[in-house]
Amino acid sequence: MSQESHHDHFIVPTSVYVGALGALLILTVITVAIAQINFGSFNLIVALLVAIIKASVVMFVFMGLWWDDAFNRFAFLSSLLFLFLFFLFTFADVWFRDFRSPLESEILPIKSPVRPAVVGEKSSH
Amino acid sequence: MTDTASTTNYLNSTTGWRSWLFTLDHKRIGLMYLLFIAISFGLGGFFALALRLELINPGKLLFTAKQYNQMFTLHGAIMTFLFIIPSIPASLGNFILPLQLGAKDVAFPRLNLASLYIYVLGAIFCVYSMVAGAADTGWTFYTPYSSTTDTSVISMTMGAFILGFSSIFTGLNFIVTIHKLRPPGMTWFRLPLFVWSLYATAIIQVLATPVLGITIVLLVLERVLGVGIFDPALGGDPILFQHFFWFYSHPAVYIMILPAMGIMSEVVSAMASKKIFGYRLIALSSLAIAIISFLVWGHHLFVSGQSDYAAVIFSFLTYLVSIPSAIKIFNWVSTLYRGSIDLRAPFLYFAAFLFMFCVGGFTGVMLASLSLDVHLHDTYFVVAHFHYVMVGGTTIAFLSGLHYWWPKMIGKMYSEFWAFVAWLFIMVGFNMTFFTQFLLGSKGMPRRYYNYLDQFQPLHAFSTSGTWVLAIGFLIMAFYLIDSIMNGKPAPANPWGATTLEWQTDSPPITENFHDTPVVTTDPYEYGVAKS
Amino acid sequence: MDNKIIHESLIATGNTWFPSQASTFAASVDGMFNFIYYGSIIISLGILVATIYFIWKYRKSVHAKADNHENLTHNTWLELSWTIPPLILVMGIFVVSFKDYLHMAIAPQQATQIKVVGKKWFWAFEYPNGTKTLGELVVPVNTPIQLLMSSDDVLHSFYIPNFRVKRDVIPNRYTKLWFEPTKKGNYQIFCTEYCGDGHSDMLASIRVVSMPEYEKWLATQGSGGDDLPLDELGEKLYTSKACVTCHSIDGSAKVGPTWKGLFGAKRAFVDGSSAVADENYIKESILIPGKHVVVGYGPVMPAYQGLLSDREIDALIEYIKKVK
Amino acid sequence: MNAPDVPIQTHQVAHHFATAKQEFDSAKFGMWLFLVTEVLFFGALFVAYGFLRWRYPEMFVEAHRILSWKMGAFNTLVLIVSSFTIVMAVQSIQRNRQRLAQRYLGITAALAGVFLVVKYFEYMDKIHHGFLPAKFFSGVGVSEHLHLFFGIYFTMTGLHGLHVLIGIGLIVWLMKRNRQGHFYSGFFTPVEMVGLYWHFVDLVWIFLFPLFYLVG
Repeated sequence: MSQESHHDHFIVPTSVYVGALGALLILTVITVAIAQINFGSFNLIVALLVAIIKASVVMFVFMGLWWDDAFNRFAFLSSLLFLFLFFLFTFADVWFRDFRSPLESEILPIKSPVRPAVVGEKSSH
Repeated sequence: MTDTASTTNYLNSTTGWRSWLFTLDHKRIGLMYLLFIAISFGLGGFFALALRLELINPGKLLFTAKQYNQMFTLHGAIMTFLFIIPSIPASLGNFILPLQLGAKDVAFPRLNLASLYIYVLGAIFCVYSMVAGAADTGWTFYTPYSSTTDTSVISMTMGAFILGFSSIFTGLNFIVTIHKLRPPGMTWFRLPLFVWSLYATAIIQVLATPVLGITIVLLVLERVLGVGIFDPALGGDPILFQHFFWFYSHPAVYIMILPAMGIMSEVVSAMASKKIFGYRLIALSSLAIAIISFLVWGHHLFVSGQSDYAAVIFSFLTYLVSIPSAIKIFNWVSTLYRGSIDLRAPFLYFAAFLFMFCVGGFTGVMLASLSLDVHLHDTYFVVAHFHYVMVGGTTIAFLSGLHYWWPKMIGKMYSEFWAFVAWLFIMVGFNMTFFTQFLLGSKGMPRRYYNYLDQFQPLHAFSTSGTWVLAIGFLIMAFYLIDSIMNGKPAPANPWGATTLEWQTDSPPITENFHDTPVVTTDPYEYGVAKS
Repeated sequence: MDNKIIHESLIATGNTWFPSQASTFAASVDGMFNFIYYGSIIISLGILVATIYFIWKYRKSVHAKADNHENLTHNTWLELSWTIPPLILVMGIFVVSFKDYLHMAIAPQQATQIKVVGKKWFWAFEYPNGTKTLGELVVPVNTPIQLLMSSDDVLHSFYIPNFRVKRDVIPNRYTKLWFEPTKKGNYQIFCTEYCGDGHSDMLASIRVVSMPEYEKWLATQGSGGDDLPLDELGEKLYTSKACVTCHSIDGSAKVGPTWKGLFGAKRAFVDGSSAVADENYIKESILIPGKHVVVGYGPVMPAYQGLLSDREIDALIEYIKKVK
Repeated sequence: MNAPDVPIQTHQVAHHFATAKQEFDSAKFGMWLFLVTEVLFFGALFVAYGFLRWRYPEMFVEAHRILSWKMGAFNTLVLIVSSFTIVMAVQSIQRNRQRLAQRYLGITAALAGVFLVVKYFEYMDKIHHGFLPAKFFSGVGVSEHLHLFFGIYFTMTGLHGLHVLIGIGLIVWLMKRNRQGHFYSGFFTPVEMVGLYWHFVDLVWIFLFPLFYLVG
């Protein structure tokens, strides 16, 4: 195999990679900053949204999915689809599980290794 | 067409044990897989015989309850992870896939060899578990029993974990091979149906097996560190374990049956000298089964305490998955119409498959029924059902494929007479053993019982006697196949007059598979056109 | 099996496939089975007959050349004909069994609630008035009963074949099961979720009686067995309180040590200590079994504290004394 | 195209491939499929995480305060930069800049090392306070389910850390082969593969960081 007959790879310009790096760093700062403010359950959604954007940048730019074979893209993204299905169907059970009984709490106290932090405990001696 | 058998082939091109242990040839790797799989089958079969012997009457005969529990666990784990999951893909698939494709090897030969050694390593873990206080959890490893029992659960599950990687690598290798190594002219709809089925299987192997891996990691960490996700005593949830386990293990059932269906498509077409009926529908139904199979796992949990909404969704999807399987059966039968049917061993096993898979399939329809499953769940009815699918389906198809490709793999013909005798024993023995268990189950006999009510004794005894007939059948087969290696007549390149590419080369093939890279110009089953 | 209560035989009653029907669910479950069963026999016979006919008609010796005409290898309408009707059929099965399942899942409001606890390896029942039984569930006929079930250790599953009901029993949460018995008699209860060495002996019985009998029984429970001498009561308790699952009286070792010759014998414990088995030792072993575990056995016995009355403990001690 | 920086050893295409392109495409496709298995491997853990979080939301609020978000954020930056350096290493090889690539690989390995060191200090702190999975848990807390958080925390970050460790090994192996002149514009399959693997490790952390350190 001669050196010249190498395959026709598209070489991504450095500027694109630098841009992606900048975006990722900024997004990290944003996600940390937002987390300091309490939006309640909204926090989780924002954090996940930012994480998904960051992940997309890594996947499409750094991992080169943008320029890659369509089928590679399909294969990798379909794994996310199956993961989503796994999540969805498991939670189809977890979310809708029984009409929990009011007696439930008395069934079995769990064997918790956590030492209880009671207010005033520190001042007890 | 090279009918003149060349003297060098993949078996004798190089010699010495190192040439086998370090080979990268997919054919040698396939053959070694076959050997290990046969040994595993023998071991698992031995446990099966011992279990059935113990069950010949209630109470203790030979083993204590604990020993019995350990043996059914070993039987299940060995048969599932060491025999039936790798059986067709890793042995026959490894050997035949590149040949049918017209490729020189699989895409990653070194990964292929690695997957064999990973298999051996996993097997060593399982055998180690056997001598070091075998696990007594059943092959399903349900928590919290598996996280609290004092038997060697860790070594057994680590064995399954390692075997999972072997399976992933085989599947990954096959997908890449099928995508990238097709010769000129081999379009997707010219792929033989066995290749299609291996492709569908490989998708499941790649997508589902990692979840088994992580489930086992969590179980092992549960025992070592007390991670607590599956342990109710720590606030975890045992049903979550069942979701994790069956997300792999239900698709795994299709890892077992899909390649079997592929073999049946090859055999019925070749033995009837007839183009397969409805090629596209069979090919696409394999893919449909692979995809839907991911969404039905909850039918193992109808009485487990999962939410009723989930149960309903899972039941609905389970019914959907039955349709592609039914399509295949009807297409195979139609293929026979106006064919020219050769009643030799591969076809005999095809006929056996057709009957037993129908029984397995229809009882599956019963078990998918939400209300009926409440009564039948975890009884012998389920045991009988999955043995009809796994043994009556997969193993019988495996035997069909083994007889079909044996001349290609070994280069020798086996005794057709003894093959018929063994077939008869296996058919009779299998149905004696397992049909009885349908009756036991619907009458209420729960599974995994060491002891049982006296009234079940006659049926249990009859079932046990069936296992002996079955064992005789397998022993006969072992003898005539081994005998054929030494004394069999040399096989012609194409003993069945089949049209797929593996028959276009010598028996056994040369190391490079083909003398010239084949160029494909027709569909795989063109029996209509004159053959060279 | 040395269970003293005679249950209705599962094999001898009912039809070929099922034990007799004893709850309101049984008829529809059996009906679903029969529908699929006869349907599959018809379809299988069709496949079988076609296959055998083709094999015979087109065997190689009489039909040497296959007919590979174009329209014999593909036919869209034919293929649709065996795709669409089966789909409709299974959807029908799905809808009917879905309805039955919902019926099983949702208990009537007025159902009598009985608590069930599964432990390795017996079943304990607690009635609304506080009455507790072991290994025997007594219920009135033609009355909806709801079981509120939980486990103390691993997964179990509560199964009454004659009622066609089953539900897993899980530690740390309640699962529910309801049924309405339609026939008086003694029926078998199995554990169907594998739970260890005693799994196959984790049996119990359900006795369906008339409403007046049930009320009378419920009222007299707790004072039951007063008229029996202690050792005879002990013998009865040996089976009814599930001691028999793990302890033999013939000297053979089961999950636990045998009772034969137990009283007065010297016991060596896993912690190295030992003691003579007297009344106090036996009482302690029943109530707090984990305290002194005999060499060669695991700490698997559940604590019976609160499950036995003093008189019942005395009765068991008397019975153990008698087993020599 | 530049001439290579270092004397190179020309790559031989394996016998069962027709062209170098076929070989490269196969390897890359294989790598993507491997990453598919990794997605489901870690993904299942995220499902387990989701379950615990859904079941014990207050416990998660309490537990995430025990973790140091500063260390987590620092590690996030470290991994993002390392992802950039390895992609630059790949690009340098594509442009026949082997020496530059060697430097980028070196930085990547060093950043991975920094990540592990930070992780080590985090772990030590948790171990010191007894915040461990249940069998070794001895920490003080309000929620009785606190041990579950540390069960899943150590499982997920531990497995991720293991992947980082393996990644360091692979990068060192790349550096050794690069020094010997194995990689050039016509053959850089292993560099590309390890690069993809390393980005995946980064990808997992991008989700681990907010889910454990930020949102309680």
